[in-house]
Amino acid sequence: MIRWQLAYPETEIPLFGRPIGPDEYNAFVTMHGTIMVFFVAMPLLVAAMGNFLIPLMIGARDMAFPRLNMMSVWVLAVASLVLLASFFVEAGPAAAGWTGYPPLSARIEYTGVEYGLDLWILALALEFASFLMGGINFLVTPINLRTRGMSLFRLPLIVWMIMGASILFLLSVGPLIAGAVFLLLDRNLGTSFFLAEGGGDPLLWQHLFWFFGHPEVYVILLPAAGAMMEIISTFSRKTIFGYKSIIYAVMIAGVLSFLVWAHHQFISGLDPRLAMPFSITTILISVPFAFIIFSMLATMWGGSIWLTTPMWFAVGGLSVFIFGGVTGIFNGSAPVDIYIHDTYFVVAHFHSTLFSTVFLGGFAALYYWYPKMFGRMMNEFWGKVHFWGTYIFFLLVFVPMHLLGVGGMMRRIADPSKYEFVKELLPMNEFITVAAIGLLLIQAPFVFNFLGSMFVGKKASENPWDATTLEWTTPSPPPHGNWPGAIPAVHRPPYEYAVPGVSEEWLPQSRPEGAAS
Amino acid sequence: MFAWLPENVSTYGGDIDAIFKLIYYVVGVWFVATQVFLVYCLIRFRRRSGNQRSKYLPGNTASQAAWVLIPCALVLVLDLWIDFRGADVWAKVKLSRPTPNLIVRVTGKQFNWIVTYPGPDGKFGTADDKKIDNDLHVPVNQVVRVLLTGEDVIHSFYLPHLRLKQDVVPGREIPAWFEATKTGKYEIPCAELCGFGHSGMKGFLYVHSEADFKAWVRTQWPSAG
Amino acid sequence: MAAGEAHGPSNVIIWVYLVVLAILSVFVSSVFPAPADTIAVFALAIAKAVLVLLYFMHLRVEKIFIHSLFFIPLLLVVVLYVGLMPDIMRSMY
Amino acid sequence: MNAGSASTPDAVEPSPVPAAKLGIWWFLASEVMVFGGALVSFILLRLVGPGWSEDLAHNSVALGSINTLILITSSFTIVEVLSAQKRGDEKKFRSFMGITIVLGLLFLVIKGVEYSAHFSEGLFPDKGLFWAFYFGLTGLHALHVLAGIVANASLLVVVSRPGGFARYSHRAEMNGLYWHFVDVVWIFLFPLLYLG
Ligand code: HEA
Ligand code: HEA
Ligand code: CUA
Ligand SMILES: [Cu+2]
Repeated sequence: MIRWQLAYPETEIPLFGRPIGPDEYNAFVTMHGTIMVFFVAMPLLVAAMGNFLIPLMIGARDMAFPRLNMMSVWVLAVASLVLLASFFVEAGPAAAGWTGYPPLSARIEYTGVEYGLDLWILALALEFASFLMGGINFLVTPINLRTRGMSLFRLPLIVWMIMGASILFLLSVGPLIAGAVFLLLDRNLGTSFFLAEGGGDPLLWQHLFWFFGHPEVYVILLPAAGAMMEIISTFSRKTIFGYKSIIYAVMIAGVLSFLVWAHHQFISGLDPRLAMPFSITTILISVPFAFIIFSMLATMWGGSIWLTTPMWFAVGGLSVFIFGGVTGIFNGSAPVDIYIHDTYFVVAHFHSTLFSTVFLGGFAALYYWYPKMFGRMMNEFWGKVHFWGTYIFFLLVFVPMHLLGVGGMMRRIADPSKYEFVKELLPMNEFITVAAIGLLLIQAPFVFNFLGSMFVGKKASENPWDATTLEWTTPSPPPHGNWPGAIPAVHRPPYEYAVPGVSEEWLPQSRPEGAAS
Repeated sequence: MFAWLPENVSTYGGDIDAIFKLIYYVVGVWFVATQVFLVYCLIRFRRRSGNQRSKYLPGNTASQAAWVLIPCALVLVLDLWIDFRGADVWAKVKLSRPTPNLIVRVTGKQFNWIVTYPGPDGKFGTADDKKIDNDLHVPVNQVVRVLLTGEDVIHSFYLPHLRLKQDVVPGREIPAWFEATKTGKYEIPCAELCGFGHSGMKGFLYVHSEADFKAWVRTQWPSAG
Repeated sequence: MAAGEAHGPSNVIIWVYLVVLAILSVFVSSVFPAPADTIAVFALAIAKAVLVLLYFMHLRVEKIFIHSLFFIPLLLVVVLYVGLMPDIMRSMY
Repeated sequence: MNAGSASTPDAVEPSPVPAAKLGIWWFLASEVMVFGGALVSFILLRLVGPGWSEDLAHNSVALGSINTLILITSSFTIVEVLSAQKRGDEKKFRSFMGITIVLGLLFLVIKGVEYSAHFSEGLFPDKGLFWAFYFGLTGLHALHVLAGIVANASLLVVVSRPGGFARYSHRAEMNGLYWHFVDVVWIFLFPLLYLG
């Protein structure tokens, strides 16, 4: 977040006291990407939501392997420490981009980074180990510990999404683990898996990385999308449109996501005959996503929309995600990517997708389940201020960023003023920087709201949102073992709102048939 | 938005821009349509009174599903359109190898572009080869083939005004080509992170008129006449 | 559970098969001419793997769900191979 | 596993596969991808490479074959552990598990002998791509063997405690699945690194 400052090249940075050197800039960008993707998005969206929600939503006392779960949390903590430590070793942290392309990352003399990069690899490896353990839990728990009546097609969508994310992760991370081992050997034992001099191949890493990398972005997307679905359904007071079809659409997207990885490598020296097949699969992936988005819109159609803070965040996230999704089509078209690859257009694309999922989706989830977690409500007024501030500043930061990309500005450059054709874009850069600072500042109401509401928030009832899924049938916060008495059995699909012929507006999954009217 | 594009000065740049615009309009329409629909729903179906009941639309009958499936089919068709139009342009830029009037080798090295001319004999590795740092001189309206090689890490040979970008990978010799349509001096930045000197690694492309290029050649290889 | 075990050949028999196949592959690799030996050795390796998977890991009696947990990744490995091949084999550059 | 203080056991939807087994298979699925990715890299670079028969000749087919036999045999012994568990035969369980562990250790010792032979010949991972892959792949595999030995040993320990057999012996199946997988990996590494 700090590194954005470099819109003012070579000037002193407030609070930092001196200009950032180019090597430090590279390190900041690398660490920003790594931390955001692997240490904010994944733990928040996959691990935290998975651990908290899965048992509550499927009606289980705990995860299937509680001990494995604890282990994964601890390994994650160690991984974070390792990454943090890399800031303090000599010659600084990793500076080869979050994608760590060799040969740059494979030899100390190319970056000047010493142990920082080894620690970076180690941190990632530990992180992967942690999520392997977590992922197994997220898969086995919903398969094996569902309460009576909770058939697979009665699971709330977010549980499906977390399972989907776990499958994608488990099946894609392997090659990168192998690649990370090779990279460590390259750095420390002088091998040359990724160095052309020794018979290796730099492109090999890119393939191994992106074979994981693309499924990985959907690992981040799916849980957030699931949260949005829950919230949109609840606050539209309407059942999800096409519940089963959405699950199938996600499966199709999941399968396709293994067949698109080279779209990150169109101009990387990839065999050019491969580009078009990958381009086609990439663009085709818009069909299942379009399906999901249209289903969300259809869910809102004819609803009775209750505009709470979580709903605003979910809808805002959906809106921004559409934006990020359609800009992905530009990248996905191989000829257009010739021009926009490695420009700010790509940076803007992935912030639109990542920000909408990680932050907007994440905030939506936080505001929605906060009462369940802490037993108190968050302040609605400040929540709305936070939403509108975040949403507007987000647009101010990242919409103009597309224009920078169209102007041809490259990413990962420490000093844009060095190029004539980029120089013209400097005023825009300054504007974006100002907006980014605004974006940061507008998080203040959230922080206060989040912390303050723990003490002064209104006490939350069991089910403040009149929602139907199982987590709302236990006291807030849930006691040890999740339900004080017996676990409720399930009698119907999730999201039964405004069912014709039923006088209640909403039917919890746990309410027995007949007990209704 | 397209006003932001740097001026195009290559033969195929226009084709790339055309695909860019095609996608822009196709997805633009969808983008606007979905956003408008979203906002419309928020306004039209906002809960006004406490007991306003929503419709029950599980989307499990054919007539309901059609509302979503038909637009999806449309998206599919548009996707294929984008793909097929794009495939031609891709083939033109990256797959075809028009016979060049000039061949040069450009080597990426932390943090310079080393431009090697084969000299009058047209062969590399002979005595009249000439190495120039960061300056690439080419004639206008002629096909130029650039053989890209790398010595240390990956760089990316980027000609924003010609809509050309190609990574330079050590261990490979990757041919790229272009035909400039306008004389002038253009920048050649490096577009792939290559170390602390990445920002600022750049060269210049000089596109000369036929006569100017001949003159430049004479200054470089006086003996060859 | 134990149901499958009662039928089918006993573990010892499988073990004998495996040992024989292993010895055979070493033998084959030393006598067969160049391309044939590689093919033969890999055919034998696959045979061994299949034996272990089917009998020792009980895939023979498992549900398709478990099967898919093994074969879907295998399929993905093939996808990876195919996607990488043109590049690493440098058929173009 | 069945946490919670509730007095009545919680009713659960029936599942086709026990949790632990499902978990281990998911784990193996991801392991297939790890070794799959590594082997794909190896095979492809091998196919373009200059041919490594000279390097290959440094490997002792005899030692490699012995190790193959050891692993195969240990796979056999660990299935015997499982059938001992099903019969409730505590003694057999322990002795076969012991044999499995010893065989695993033997495998590592032989691997160590091979490594030190290579080192004394000056063959280190940086002596060309073949050796990079050789040490990388066998090293990764050896780590898996080591992990398996640790898992087996700890199972043996907990099972030997009083009452341990009844509580923990069912885990033999998971250990077995993992161990067989490691064996299968070796079945492919052996021809690739010694014979091919
Ligand atoms: C959550 C994260 C996320 C998500 C969901 C996506 C989604 C998509 N991404 Fe993105 N992407 C990233 C994160 C993400 N991406 C990151 C982090 C990078 C950069 C990595 C780096 O280099 O550092 C990246 C880079 C990236 C590239 C490489 C660019 C380059 O380096 O040159 C490409 C290229 O194809 C691409 C494409 C796509 C596509 C086609 C989708 C699709 O899934 C989008 C599908 C959605 C829609 C299309 C919208 C809904 C559809 C409609 C409203 C219907 C109308 C649409 C049509 C008619 C087409 N992405
Ligand atoms: C999840 C992913 C994520 C997120 C959210 C962000 C958020 C932001 N990013 Fe980043 N970014 C990446 C992932 C992400 N980024 C990646 C992967 C790269 C590529 C790296 C590479 O090239 O190697 C990148 C690169 C990147 C660049 C390009 C650098 C370059 O190429 O030279 C820039 C430049 O403007 C940038 C800016 C920003 C800004 C202004 C934000 C702002 O949106 C930030 C706003 C921040 C907040 C609003 C903080 C709010 C949070 C709280 C207040 C705490 C809440 C706490 C709890 C919930 C517990 N990012
Ligand atoms: Cu060279 Cu960046
Ligand atoms: Cu991608």
